[in-house]
Amino acid sequence: MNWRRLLDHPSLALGLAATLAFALLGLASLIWTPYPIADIAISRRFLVPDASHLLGTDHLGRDMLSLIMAGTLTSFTVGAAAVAIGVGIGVPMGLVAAMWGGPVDWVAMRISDLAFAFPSVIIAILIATLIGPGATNAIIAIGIFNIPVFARVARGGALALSSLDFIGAARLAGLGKAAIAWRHILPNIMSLIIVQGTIQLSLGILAEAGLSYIGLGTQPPATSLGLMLRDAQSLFLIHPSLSLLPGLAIVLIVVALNIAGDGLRDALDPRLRRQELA
Amino acid sequence: MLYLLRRLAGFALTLLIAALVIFVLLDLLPGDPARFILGINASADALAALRLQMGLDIPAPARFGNWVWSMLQGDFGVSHTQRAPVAKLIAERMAVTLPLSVFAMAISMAVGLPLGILAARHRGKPLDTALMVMAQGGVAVPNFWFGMLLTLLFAVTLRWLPPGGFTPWYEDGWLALRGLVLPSLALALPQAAILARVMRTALVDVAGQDFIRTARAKGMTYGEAIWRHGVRNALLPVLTILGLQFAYLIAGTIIVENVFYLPGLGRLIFTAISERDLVLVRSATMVLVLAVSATMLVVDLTYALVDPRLRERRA
Amino acid sequence: MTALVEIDDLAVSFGARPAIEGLTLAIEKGERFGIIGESGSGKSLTALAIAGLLPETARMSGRIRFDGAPLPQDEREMARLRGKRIGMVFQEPMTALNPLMRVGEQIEEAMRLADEAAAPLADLPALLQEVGLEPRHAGRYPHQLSGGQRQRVMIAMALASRPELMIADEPTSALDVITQRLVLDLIGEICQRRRMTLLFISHDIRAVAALCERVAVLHRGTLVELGPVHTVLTRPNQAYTQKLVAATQVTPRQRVAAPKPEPLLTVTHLTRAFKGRGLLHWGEKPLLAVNDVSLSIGVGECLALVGPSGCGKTTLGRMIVGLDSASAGEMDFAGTPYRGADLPAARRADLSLVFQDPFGSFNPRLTVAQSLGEPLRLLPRLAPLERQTRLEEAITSVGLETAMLARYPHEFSGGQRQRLAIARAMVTRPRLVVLDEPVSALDVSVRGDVLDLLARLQADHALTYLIVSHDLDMVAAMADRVLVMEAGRIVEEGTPTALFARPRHRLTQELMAARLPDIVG
Amino acid sequence: MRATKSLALAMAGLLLATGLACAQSTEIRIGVALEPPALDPTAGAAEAIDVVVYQNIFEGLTRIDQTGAVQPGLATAWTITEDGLSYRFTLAQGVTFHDGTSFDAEDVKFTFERLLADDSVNAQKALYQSIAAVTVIDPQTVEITLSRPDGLFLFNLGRGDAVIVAPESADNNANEPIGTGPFAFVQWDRGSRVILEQYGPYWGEKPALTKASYVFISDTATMTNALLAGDIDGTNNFAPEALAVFEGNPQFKVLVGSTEGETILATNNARAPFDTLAVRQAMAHAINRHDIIEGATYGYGVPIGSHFAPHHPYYVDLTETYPFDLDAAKTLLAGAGYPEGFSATLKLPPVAYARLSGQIIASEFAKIGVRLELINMEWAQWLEDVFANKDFDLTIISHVEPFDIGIYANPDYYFGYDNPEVQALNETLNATTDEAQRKVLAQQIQIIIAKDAVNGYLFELAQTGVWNAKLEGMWQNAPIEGVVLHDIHWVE
Repeated sequence: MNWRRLLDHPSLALGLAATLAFALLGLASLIWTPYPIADIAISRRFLVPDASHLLGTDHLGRDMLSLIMAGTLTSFTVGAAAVAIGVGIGVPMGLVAAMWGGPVDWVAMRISDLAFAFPSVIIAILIATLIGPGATNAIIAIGIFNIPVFARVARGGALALSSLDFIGAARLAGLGKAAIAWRHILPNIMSLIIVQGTIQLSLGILAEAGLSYIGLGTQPPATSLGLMLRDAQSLFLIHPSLSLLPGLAIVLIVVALNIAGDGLRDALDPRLRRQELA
Repeated sequence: MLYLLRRLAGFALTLLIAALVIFVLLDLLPGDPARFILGINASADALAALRLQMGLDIPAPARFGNWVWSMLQGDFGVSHTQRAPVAKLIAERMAVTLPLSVFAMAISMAVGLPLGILAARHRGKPLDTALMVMAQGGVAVPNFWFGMLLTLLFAVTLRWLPPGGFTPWYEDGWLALRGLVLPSLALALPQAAILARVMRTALVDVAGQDFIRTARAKGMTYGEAIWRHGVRNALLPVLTILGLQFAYLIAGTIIVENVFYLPGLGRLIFTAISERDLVLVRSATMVLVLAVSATMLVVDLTYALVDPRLRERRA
Repeated sequence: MTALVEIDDLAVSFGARPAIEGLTLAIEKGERFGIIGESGSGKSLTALAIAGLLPETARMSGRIRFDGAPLPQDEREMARLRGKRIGMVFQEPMTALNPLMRVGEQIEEAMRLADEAAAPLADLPALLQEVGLEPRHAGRYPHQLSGGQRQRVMIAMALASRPELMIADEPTSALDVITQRLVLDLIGEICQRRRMTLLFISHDIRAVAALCERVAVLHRGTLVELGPVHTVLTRPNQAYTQKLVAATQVTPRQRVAAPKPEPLLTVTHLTRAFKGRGLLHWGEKPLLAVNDVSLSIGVGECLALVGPSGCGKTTLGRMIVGLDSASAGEMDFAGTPYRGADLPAARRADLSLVFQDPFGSFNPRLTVAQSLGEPLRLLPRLAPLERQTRLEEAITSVGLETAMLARYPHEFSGGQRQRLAIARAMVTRPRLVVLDEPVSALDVSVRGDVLDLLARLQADHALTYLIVSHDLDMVAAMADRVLVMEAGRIVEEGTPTALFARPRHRLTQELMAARLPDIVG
Repeated sequence: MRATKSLALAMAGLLLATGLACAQSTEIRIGVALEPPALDPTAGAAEAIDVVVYQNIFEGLTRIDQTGAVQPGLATAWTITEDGLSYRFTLAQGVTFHDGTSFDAEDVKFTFERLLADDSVNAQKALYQSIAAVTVIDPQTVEITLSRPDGLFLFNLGRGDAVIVAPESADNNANEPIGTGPFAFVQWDRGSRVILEQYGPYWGEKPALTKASYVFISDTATMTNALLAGDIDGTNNFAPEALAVFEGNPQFKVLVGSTEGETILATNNARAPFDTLAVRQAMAHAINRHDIIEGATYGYGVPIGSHFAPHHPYYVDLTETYPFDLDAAKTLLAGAGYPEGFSATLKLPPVAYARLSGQIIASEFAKIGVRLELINMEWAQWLEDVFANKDFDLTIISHVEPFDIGIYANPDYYFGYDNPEVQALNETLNATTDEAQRKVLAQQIQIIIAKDAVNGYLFELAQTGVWNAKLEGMWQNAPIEGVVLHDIHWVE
């Protein structure tokens, strides 16, 4: 894949740039925020934006910009970790299912069905009652929901590839199933996985917001965009900006990710590209 | 027929394993349901009495067996905290959750599919771009957030619809229906946006296929060909998404029920968990899992019904 | 005679890439006109331009007139013109039919679309009969019909409106030899009976020669030669046409050494049954792709396996190289007994396979060196330096340069890729090479080169070949011995000359009858 | 936002105008945050049960009025023997249960025998352990003898845990409560609401309302919307953070009153380092009550310096025992051997005041080197971990039982405070019936526990009700859990 080619797609470039901007904003919070987010000062709560607090302060007198930076990081981390779980377990599962077929495939697909049958909120509720609410809980719940998604993508991609002759050629060259999956199938379904990854990342960020909103996600003193929404929702009529800012941040991040995902699909999917030329 | 049997066997197995997972998870729950019911100052003998009453002294495998066996007979046990048959409690909540999911599904289809078709027919034109930008926004707005905005506009400001709550169907069907409008909309928006995108993609895919060219060669315009031959074929991939969406919808109802204080299944589970009502949580979760799995099953079977190729290969 | 279609200075381009340039030609009323060209020549685009079906991304200039009038600009009017006056048949009948609709409905739809002028229409059964289908076929879905039947449905659909012009774009290239001939004959016969103008597009010169009166030769978007079929094909003016025509004549190669009689590979009572897995499939009858086949290949021999698609020849080939395992029976390769996938690794280097599709046989993410080097794993004792030598040797032996080893597959043309595929098959210095349709996916003009290369390699390295193919001419030119296969069984065997001169089995006779006549000057 | 609000008000005015045309309403819809798990107040601790049924469906022998005083209930009069061990109650006449069965002394006997039985699941069984016997004198008279004097006995009889139930219906009270109160249970749409209707044959003075629904809305924003949209007529306890929406809005009235909820930073006195007095004193100095009350209750809490309700006549103001002073706190910590501070966990139950106070306290404590890890918990888990197993360092909780200073005399109580002096004082207090003496004793205990800094004393929870401006008769204070409907009525 030629990177310059990728950037020929303006929407992809825009989506990636915006995603990157938010990711950097979040990462920056690791080393610097305008104010520490644990710094509570009731005396300066509900300040309107000014030079010292660019986005104002919240109900505990914390700096909104700092909170949004840290919250963005949490949202990304939760989404990305959940994608990592989905990819880490789902992709090998899908590859194994496709390569070995038969009963192995059947078992893998039943496991995947099983994971599908538990909506992430239910998993989150179950886990929250077991180990208590928290970001980890959200990661696991969303991650479990991601597993069958990636398993299916990997399995479908692998099945489509396995009828191609270069897989036969590799078998003739004495490569085992695992080696074929690793050397020949994985690199060729990587684009599918990346595209699905951006989609699941944006869904994960939304799901984290939902879980935090019902109190099952991130817990104070840590913060996430969803938690900020939860904290601010009852104040909406009095201090609307406290919920509009994190809400807007979620919408922008998700839109950026989706645009990037769509762009990636267009740029990476050879079938679409061929259609464009033919 | 064989396909149906095989699919049903897989379905039953999935449910059984799901039941086992739920049971194991919930049996490990930290916390004593008896203490929760009786509260802070309960005496030890009162606690022991309640534990006995709740059957917490029977060994776990036997409890699992009893649970599954009685569920098969339609007996879901009695709730510890609510002192009522679980089957009745779940049935009451289903009267809200089921119509809510179905309405949301119907709205999302009624909005999403035509918009997706419209966008695909005007692919690359401003209308397409505008619709897809809207869809991007729709996907990105958290539904609880959207629900709150809807309430502020339609319930608080305009007072067209109730801000939440639910009148039982038997009391006043019209009021019940009105109560479900805003929550269904809140649930449906992101789903409609997703559907519009999926429908558009599927249709654009189909539009590139040879039989659309054949239809045009027969004398149809592009639009006619898309409408008569494209849409039905494009609905096949959409069907899969619809099945998945139901899972998302159910997850969504749990959150949206909170925003609109609807007495749905999600809130039942939610309160039951915080009250450590093992029997209720177990069975209600099982019902949700059943609902999702059954939808998947129905989608699979519909697929076979719609697509003659599958019907044959799998029959 | 007046022209039905007049094309004047047609140019079609995609972005900056021109696909057709300055094309001018006219198709007379009632004539059968052919366009010949290889992939990318613009022949299909020409047809689509006439029907107003060019892809949206294409830009078109120049004029096209149909029956004296310019093509309507309005989409609906153009669609109605297509519906009433033009019938079209496409290459791939499986994808060209709506998979969710019964074929009868699809034909009726074409009738209704042409019915606006209330012209008396042929009813469906009559139409089906005309294309050689039975009334019961109308109730079937496309996947329930064979390839030939589907193409007949397509033809019926094209005829439904009693069009003046029938455009047939590669209507037979997806069909097997026997069906191909039947469909060609059907098209010719119908055009004659209905006095319909035909625009026939094909890469197969002999099909065009058999069917058309006049022909245009297209190459890379420009018209190379135009004239009566007989003149153009027997006395071509242009070098390109000459090359094309020459490529259709496969010259029998010279045998260097007679094959030795001792067998390299013997196959005894080999059977491969396919059945559904799992308990719930136990009642189903297994499908026997290969059914009790016995054969042997001598050292240095070139054995050909021919038969219609689905006869099991490819499955047999895959078992021989160890990609698939037999359900019953056994094979013996140079003293090693095996059933397929259990072929010992040490023996695998002695066997290799050249795949049919040069596009799918290379992993796009690996360099040529990586792909070619992969089979060398079978020779673990090879020193790194030796490996490099082997690669260079292999790539030069197929006529490519060593510098190409660093490139990726997408940088090569189809013919080059097939050479690379052959190089990969040679890199372990095998004794037996199975060639699965080695040239059928290639353009005619490069087929000859690839066959020559195969013949040279066989001579140089004393190779034994098993060719799996449906192409009788190629087989006649290459093989020492031919096996004819049908429904998993070998039905006839002999030298090409003997077999093709006096076919005894019904299938062999049909195959011979389906051969299109050679172009003779 | 201003535009939305004023538009909302305009629309509200419109609706009100149409409402005026109708006859005077006698119905009310009340929003409550928590749905009761069941409706039997004698078989569960949930406050939410009492909110719906107390004094509405069920009545006890005595009742607590809105000042917290004991008033006659089903017992119209009583006499107490000199030794304080025998109570003779005269029962009201013509009382019937909502199922039509009549009420008499046998029901009283049944109620207490059920409460004290071995298999009783009454959450407050311990409060009634002093009962030795319940004797039916005649259908209108019943005598209860105690094994020891109990100064709070009459108050305890007025609690929801001791309401009188009938043997015919007691087993079904969880789902279909049958009592003697002015309102009868009609239906319970679980997850949604409970509907009550005036009970025609009620023996006492008839209430103004004919119908009442309790609508369960747990979410503050949703509650706000429901109030603004007129979907509910009021709520007894609204989250203080959003009160600003209704203050100054003429359509609504905000009632701020007191509760019995002492909110404390409960400290595990049995666990190091909290077993050291200096450490607890240091923490007491590091508590900034002003900020906590502002941040967690938006100024609606009342500061407390000990475990006692400020509106109670026995109250002593001890808030200045350990004034906010970080330097003093650091010095004390250093003296106790923690110059660098220490780390501890703070387990928080799922209530807003606890979660917010926790964040603020963690931020304050960080300044003296005490690093708190916040652990949020669901109620059941909190009850198990903190309350039952005493596995905690610090927690924040509101003790809502009225006059519950006696918990400091129980060394097995979850915060593990074992002081023989307090135990002795409390025993005397329980056995004392003389008001003046009781006051002295109670104040002594207050001072000791404040000085010992047993727990961090934060604030007394306020009750902040929001009601339609045309409603009258609601309780402003909450001396006991319950939304008593009897006096509520609509006015022009």
